[in-house]
Amino acid sequence: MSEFTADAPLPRAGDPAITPALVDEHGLSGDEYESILAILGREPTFTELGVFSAMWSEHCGYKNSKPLLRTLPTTAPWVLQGPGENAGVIDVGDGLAIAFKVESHNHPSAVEPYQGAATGVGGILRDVFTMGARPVAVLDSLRFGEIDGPEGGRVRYLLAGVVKGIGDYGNCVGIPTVGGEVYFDSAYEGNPLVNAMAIGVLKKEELIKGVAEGVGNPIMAVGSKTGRDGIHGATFASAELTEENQKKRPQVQVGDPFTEKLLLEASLELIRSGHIVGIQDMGAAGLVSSSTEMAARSGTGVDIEITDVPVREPGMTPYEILLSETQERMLVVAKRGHEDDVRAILARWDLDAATIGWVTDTGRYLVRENGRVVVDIPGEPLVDACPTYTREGRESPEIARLREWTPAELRPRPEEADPTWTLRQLLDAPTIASKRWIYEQYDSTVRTNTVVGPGSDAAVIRLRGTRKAIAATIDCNGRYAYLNPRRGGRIAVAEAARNLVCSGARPLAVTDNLNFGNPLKPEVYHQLSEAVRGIAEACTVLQTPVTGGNVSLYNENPRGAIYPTPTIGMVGLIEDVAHVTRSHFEAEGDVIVLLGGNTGELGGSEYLKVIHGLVTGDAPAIDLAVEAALQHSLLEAIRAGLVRSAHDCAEGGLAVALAESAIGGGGPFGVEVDLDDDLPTAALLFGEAQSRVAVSCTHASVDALLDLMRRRGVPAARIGRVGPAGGEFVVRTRSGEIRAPSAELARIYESAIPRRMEGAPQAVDAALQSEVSLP
Amino acid sequence: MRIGVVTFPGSNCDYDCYKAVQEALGAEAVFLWHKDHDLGGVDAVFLPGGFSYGDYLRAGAIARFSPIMREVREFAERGGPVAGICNGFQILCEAGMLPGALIRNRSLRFISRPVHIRVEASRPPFTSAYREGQVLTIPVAHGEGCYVADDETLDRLEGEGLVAFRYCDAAGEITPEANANGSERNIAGIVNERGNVLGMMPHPERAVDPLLGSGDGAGLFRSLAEWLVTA
Amino acid sequence: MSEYRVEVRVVPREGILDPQGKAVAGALKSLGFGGVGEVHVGRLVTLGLSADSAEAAETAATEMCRQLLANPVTEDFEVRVLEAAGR
Amino acid sequence: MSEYRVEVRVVPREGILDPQGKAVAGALKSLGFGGVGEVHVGRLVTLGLSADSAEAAETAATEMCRQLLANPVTEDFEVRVLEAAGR
Ligand SMILES: Nc1ncnc2c1ncn2[C@@H]1O[C@H](COP(=O)(O)OP(=O)(O)O)[C@@H](O)[C@H]1O
Ligand SMILES: [Mg+2]
Repeated sequence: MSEFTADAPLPRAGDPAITPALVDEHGLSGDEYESILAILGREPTFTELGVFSAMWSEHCGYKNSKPLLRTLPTTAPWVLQGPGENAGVIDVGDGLAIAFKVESHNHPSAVEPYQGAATGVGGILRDVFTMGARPVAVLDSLRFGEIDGPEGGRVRYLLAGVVKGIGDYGNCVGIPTVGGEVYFDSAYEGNPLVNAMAIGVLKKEELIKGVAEGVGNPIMAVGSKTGRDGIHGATFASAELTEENQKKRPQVQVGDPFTEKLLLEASLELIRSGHIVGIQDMGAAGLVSSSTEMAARSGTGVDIEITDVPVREPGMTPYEILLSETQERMLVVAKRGHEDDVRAILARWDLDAATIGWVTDTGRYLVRENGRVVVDIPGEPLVDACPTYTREGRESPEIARLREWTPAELRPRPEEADPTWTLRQLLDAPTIASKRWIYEQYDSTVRTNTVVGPGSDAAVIRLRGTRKAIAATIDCNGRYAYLNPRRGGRIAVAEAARNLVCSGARPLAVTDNLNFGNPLKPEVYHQLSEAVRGIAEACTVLQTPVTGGNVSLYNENPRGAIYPTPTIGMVGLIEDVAHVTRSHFEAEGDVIVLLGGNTGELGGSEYLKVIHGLVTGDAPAIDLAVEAALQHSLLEAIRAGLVRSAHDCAEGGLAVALAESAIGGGGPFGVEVDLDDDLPTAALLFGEAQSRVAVSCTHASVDALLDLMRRRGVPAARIGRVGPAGGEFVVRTRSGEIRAPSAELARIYESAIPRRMEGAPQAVDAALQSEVSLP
Repeated sequence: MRIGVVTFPGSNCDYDCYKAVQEALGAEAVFLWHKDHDLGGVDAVFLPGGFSYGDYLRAGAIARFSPIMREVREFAERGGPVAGICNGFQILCEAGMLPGALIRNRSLRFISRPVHIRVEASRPPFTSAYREGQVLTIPVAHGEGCYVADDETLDRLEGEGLVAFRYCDAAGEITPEANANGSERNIAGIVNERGNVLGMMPHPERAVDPLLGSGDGAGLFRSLAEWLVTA
Repeated sequence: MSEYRVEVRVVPREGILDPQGKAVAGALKSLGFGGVGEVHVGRLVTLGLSADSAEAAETAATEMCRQLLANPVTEDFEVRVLEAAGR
Repeated sequence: MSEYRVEVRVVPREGILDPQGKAVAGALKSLGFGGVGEVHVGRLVTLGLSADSAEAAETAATEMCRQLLANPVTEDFEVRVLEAAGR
């Protein structure tokens, strides 16, 4: 172990002088620079400035969100690892645990959709397997501009590129992508959202953390050689996407899923081998953040010789090596004297490891270049003294005004006289339509554990060797959050949990991805704080603590901020695979029962947007106690074997939910439904009132089901029956009727996205351009 | 009975295959490492799916040079049963152990979905448990599964009954719509003249447990089991 | 109007990771080929194009690269107009 | 021993399906490019190679194509040795 030197680092030849302009370029405010001076007791070197700017960026430092994140519930008896590690971990019994986390790659995907999305998947997979978990599933949550809009061409290119990027990466590594969601709205034009969630399974005793413990233990760099990829990607990801840095085009990171697969197998072998004490992905802000965070977690220091880091390009400076975001790299802290065992395991997978430094007891973050100190920073303040801000929040008056809108102001369109027309429009809307074109590009069955893949309310993955399975979903309606951030946050959590319960699972825990605009704008900070408040409230009532997540701010395009989009990834447990329930009707003659009450709400609905071009009104009301009662009772009914299918009412309301249940599965089935609520037809059919689930059950069990709901105080009404396969889809209200062949509705629903993408030059474009770098 | 499953760098269906051998074939399964120089006395070999060497350059192009492939070739020449699934099929073609090649799907998109395939020849060691004309539901998951070969080769394959499976519709009709990846003559799987080397794009190992949607793939493993006990 | 054969060469931009090139280099070495240095794998697009002049053909092809054939973020391209394809 | 830059062009064999070429042709037309005829998408492999002579380099590269770089069933290849890369 090298001797600790006390002399302060000198600037390197060729380092730019530290000027206010340079500090500013590094995204550090005057005050922040002041605290850097205070921490160091001297002026930082250029390299040190880079280190601070990375560690104190939004991405690593959570400057603007930490105080808000602290308000989230994070504990429960089943939570083994809460926020702060590479991924959250929960106990699912039988000695097994689940590690899961969500990550965003919004800005990289806006610049280079294919590589941006691919490397997003790579990063989140590493976060999971560095916990000692074998990844078993990926989900993706996507937002694009209007596919039919003026930017339609770019949207097609982004959609095709992002989907191929996610697919090529996950497919190659061999992790099934089993679910997700996609929304299209002009609010995301120029700033698409790409959130990826990974789930892994581990034996409880194999849980390992990203720590740098044991003074004198060697620190090893594993995997790909370091290049100049995405230098300042982390700070870039935290800066608004302007025409400027569009042009600047930072070196995009290129994914190598093949190396990732080798890393995955080697890492799991390493962790089981007992030769290492800690392991962490070199993710955003690469070597800097991984090494400092590992040291901070264990209150140690590190002493790194930068010239020992294997590099891909000649002449790389310490600054570049420390901040590079080359993918498929890991930082490993081995047990002293076990370096050769570590190398042996890696060699088996054709991977190299280089010892680049040591764990020290100095608590200092020390980096040398040929022995000469170039960085010397007290580790603790570097990680924890990152200034955090509680910004001023103020709601935009325009949005407050939107909420005052009421359905009474609506002028129905003549075509609406026939609600069948309206339903056709909604089923053809890309946000509602089948996502088959997307998810069929994802291998959803590799690893042979996928009981329910894409196409139902939640994905279900069996746990081999047990009767159990886990269910997972990812959800968020950004339009609700735009109109009413607090409700939007509550609803995102409630819908995710509802999707799990509909699949027969008990919701356990949440990973959240907060996608928002520029927090320095009071109206954006208001959205952020209110949405977090809503999430906290719902997670508390529904007993789904937050075990980790990701914050992506500055999601803006030249026309302003995106919809606030607090994406909620949720994992639940199915006690017995016999309880697995799907969203599709299963047999002719089954009885259709609606759980929950219809309201006249239309605010924020897909109906208003698609039929009237309106984004207005208040988000649907949600009573969390009512939601909880619905979910508990439905799960009870499913476990009692009373339920054949269950599908929550989401975008498009009851009519679309019924159509989706009829179209999927063995159908398309006919449907015969009568609704006698005293409500306007449009609101009744297409309103998006919360806490509703359309279930089907056999004649034999309907009375028991209704009786159970009565005892639990959950509104439940027998509204109709499942018709024959290929039959008519009929839904009657007091004043209107939907009537169409179910096969025709299925055709509309299934062809909506393909007909917009097939042969689109942008799709060919995306398909081609991956050729060079990926299979 | 010992069945070997080869693990190449980038294989990702090797474990699925290993479990299917245990569960559907009821035999001992062993992993064979790509750097190995012997097959450890196995009675049959599976080349599993995945992206060996990242499928860089061409699917299977690099894997065929692995040391283990020399052993696999000799084993096959001695009449030993060898099945290549998905990437395994691509490797067998690249290695010249099966004719033709697998190129990019006509749609240029990766396809992952259950497809219908028709059993074209019921014969040992891999398809004897199926009826000729039987329609199976089995998942595909590939980006380069479009089978191509020159016309003589295709004619010969058909003439000599070496086409094992074809993409078809639910009723067993061979239609263009049912041709998942645009393969010549809807070919989903073929065998060599001796019939002991099989290559197919669909994944029977993903269809051995009805809980996951289909048990139709089990027949392939049962066929092999029967053949091994009688042989 | 005459017929040209245009050739478009698309290669990964300098300094960008080229996993495919890396894999091929490795494979060639393990096949025993000596003296192999850097390897890069790119795309070669050949097209028949009818245009008024070689210049016009080149301009068109360059625009095709911008819009479709090459990725402006990760790739460089080069257009070559070959002798009018005898037809 | 001197350094050569070798360029290997691998193209889909005449008469063999070329889904990418077809798709690109279609895309170019729908982008409004006129006069586009046959389009083929192949691979361009460039490698640094140290050999005794240009001939030796060409022989080696040709062997690389036979063994690895081109698929004999579906692809044709062409090897070009470029001016010794100044090093
Ligand atoms: N990007 C995607 N990737 C994978 N599956 C997706 C994607 N988008 C949607 N899906 C699947 O399509 C189905 C419908 O999605 P969605 O409309 O969001 O359902 P819900 O409204 O019940 O959450 C779900 O099974 C979902 O997993
Ligand atoms: Mg949804």
